[in-house]
Amino acid sequence: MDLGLDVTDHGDTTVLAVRGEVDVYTAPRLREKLVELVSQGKHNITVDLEAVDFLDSTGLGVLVGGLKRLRSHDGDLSLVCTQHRILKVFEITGLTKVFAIHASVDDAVGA
Amino acid sequence: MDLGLDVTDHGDTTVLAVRGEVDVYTAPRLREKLVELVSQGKHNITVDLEAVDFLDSTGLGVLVGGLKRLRSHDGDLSLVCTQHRILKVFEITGLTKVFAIHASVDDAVGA
Amino acid sequence: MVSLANGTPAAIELEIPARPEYVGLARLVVSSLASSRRTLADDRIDDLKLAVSEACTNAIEAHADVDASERVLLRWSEADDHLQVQVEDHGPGFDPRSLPTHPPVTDPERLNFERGLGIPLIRSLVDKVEFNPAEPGTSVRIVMFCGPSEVDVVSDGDGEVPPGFGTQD
Amino acid sequence: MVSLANGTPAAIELEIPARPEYVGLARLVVSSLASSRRTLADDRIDDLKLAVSEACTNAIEAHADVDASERVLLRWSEADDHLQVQVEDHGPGFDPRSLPTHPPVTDPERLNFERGLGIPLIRSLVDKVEFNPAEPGTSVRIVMFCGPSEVDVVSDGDGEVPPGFGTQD
Ligand SMILES: Nc1ncnc2c1ncn2[C@@H]1O[C@H](COP(=O)(O)OP(=O)(O)O)[C@@H](O)[C@H]1O
Ligand SMILES: Nc1ncnc2c1ncn2[C@@H]1O[C@H](COP(=O)(O)OP(=O)(O)O)[C@@H](O)[C@H]1O
Repeated sequence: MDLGLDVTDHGDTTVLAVRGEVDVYTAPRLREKLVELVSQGKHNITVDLEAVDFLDSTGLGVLVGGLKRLRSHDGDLSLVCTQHRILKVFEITGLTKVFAIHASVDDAVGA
Repeated sequence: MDLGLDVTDHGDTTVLAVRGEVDVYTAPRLREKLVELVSQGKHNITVDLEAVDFLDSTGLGVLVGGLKRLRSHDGDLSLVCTQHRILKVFEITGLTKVFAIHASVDDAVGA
Repeated sequence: MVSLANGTPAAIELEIPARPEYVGLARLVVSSLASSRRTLADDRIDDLKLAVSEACTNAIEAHADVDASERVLLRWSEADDHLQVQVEDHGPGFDPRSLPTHPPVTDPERLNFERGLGIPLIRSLVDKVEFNPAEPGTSVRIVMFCGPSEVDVVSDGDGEVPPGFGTQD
Repeated sequence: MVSLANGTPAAIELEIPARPEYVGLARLVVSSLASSRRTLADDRIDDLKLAVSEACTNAIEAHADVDASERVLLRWSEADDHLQVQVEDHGPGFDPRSLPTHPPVTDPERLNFERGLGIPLIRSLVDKVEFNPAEPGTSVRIVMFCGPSEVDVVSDGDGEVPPGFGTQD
């Protein structure tokens, strides 16, 4: 089971496109990548979840941790997600109130 | 697990397109369909295996049984198959010598 | 009341090592079995899959401190009106009634909590869940009634946040 | 010699009812586990999947005459240089050395045999197979060495037909 992690820069914003299943096995790699980006000075990160097939509470925790880390650098972590089954996990945990969730990467980087 | 079975007439030849996995669970439905076609007087049948994901020895047995039944009516049963992993099962059992195997439905009905 | 015996003939068992790389296999088996049940809608299959995945993750994490060569057992069974999945571990056990609650999602303090979403998620996603002590360990019993979902998802916007996710209670 | 103990920690077990509708699940589990093993090529995964499917089919059919509430156990284990799958049933058992041979494929009589291709297929597809009597039943042990296939497929055309498939011997 592979987790795809592709980084592209869009002006001030760094887009991290995640592909595959984010769970207790793969979430550590997502966490490491976020830590790496922050340590490179990337303080505005958009995590693109459009190619994610599965996201569990471990994945949510990593995103919350990433947001906390970025806020402490006066930065932000936003999400791109339109998939119903992934959005649902944010909705029932109330995390739609914590993250800015965009419908596309263009929306996110233009925002 | 569904087995798709679509019948179309091409002149003298009846094409039975099979979709899905042919195994001990689904092969009985393939057998019934072949028996039904023969009882309707369809004596030249081409079984199109291009949309088959899996074929086991039970499936091979049903095709051998169908060929035998059709031969007894002076008919024939040919196959359409280009998928390597399905062809392989015919190859290692020697059944490529028993069935005419075509690369397309056009080839099969024109033959 | 659900009264499905453990030894019911249609039961399927999957036993995996208590290691993170096998949670995906548990999900695959559960979603495959649930899909063959035509009465269960796709989004309910996703709910069950996520809930079972969370239970397996907890079972695996329970062993992480103890013995990673331990095993987790997943037992699937079916009855006319419901599906049941049991996830069993031999970890230290816990008391599901004394779990910490998160601060409200609007409180900046909320960001200090990366964990503790698994059990509230399970409770929201499935029709019934029990956390039973086993000797030793924990047996989580998840039940999904067949037919349409009885739990509505709180939609985005200013709807209420369900209990357990940082409401002040 | 392969010397993998049954109780090896990385073992995964799947227990299914001895019914045809569950063979697909056994295939799904085996191909998922085999795919996570990067050293096994895709066509070798297909070979293993088909071989295990044939063994499960035989195990299920062995129970059909006896008791369809019986169960079939699939046990997966891994070692550095090979994968092993065991398929166990509690059926009547059989002697793999005294199975009937088919007439040659070019003999019209061949068409009278719809069955008997399963075991020859298993033998051709995997690196090693043993049919061991169990008490009661049968335990089929399939081994696949990792790395490239050692068995070449007989190509279409006028190549030789491998033994067990209707050669006159
Ligand atoms: N099977 C289990 N065995 C032991 N403890 C468990 C088990 N499941 C849950 N717990 C305890 O309950 C806590 C909350 O679980 P959960 O809500 O899934 O969040 P998380 O796993 O992220 O901490 C865990 O941290 C753990 O202490
Ligand atoms: N697990 C088993 N238990 C009992 N008998 C078996 C088992 N596997 C195979 N056999 C016997 O060996 C025969 C040949 O098996 P096989 O080559 O797979 O062909 P088929 O299953 O189509 O007959 C079967 O018909 C059965 O009599």
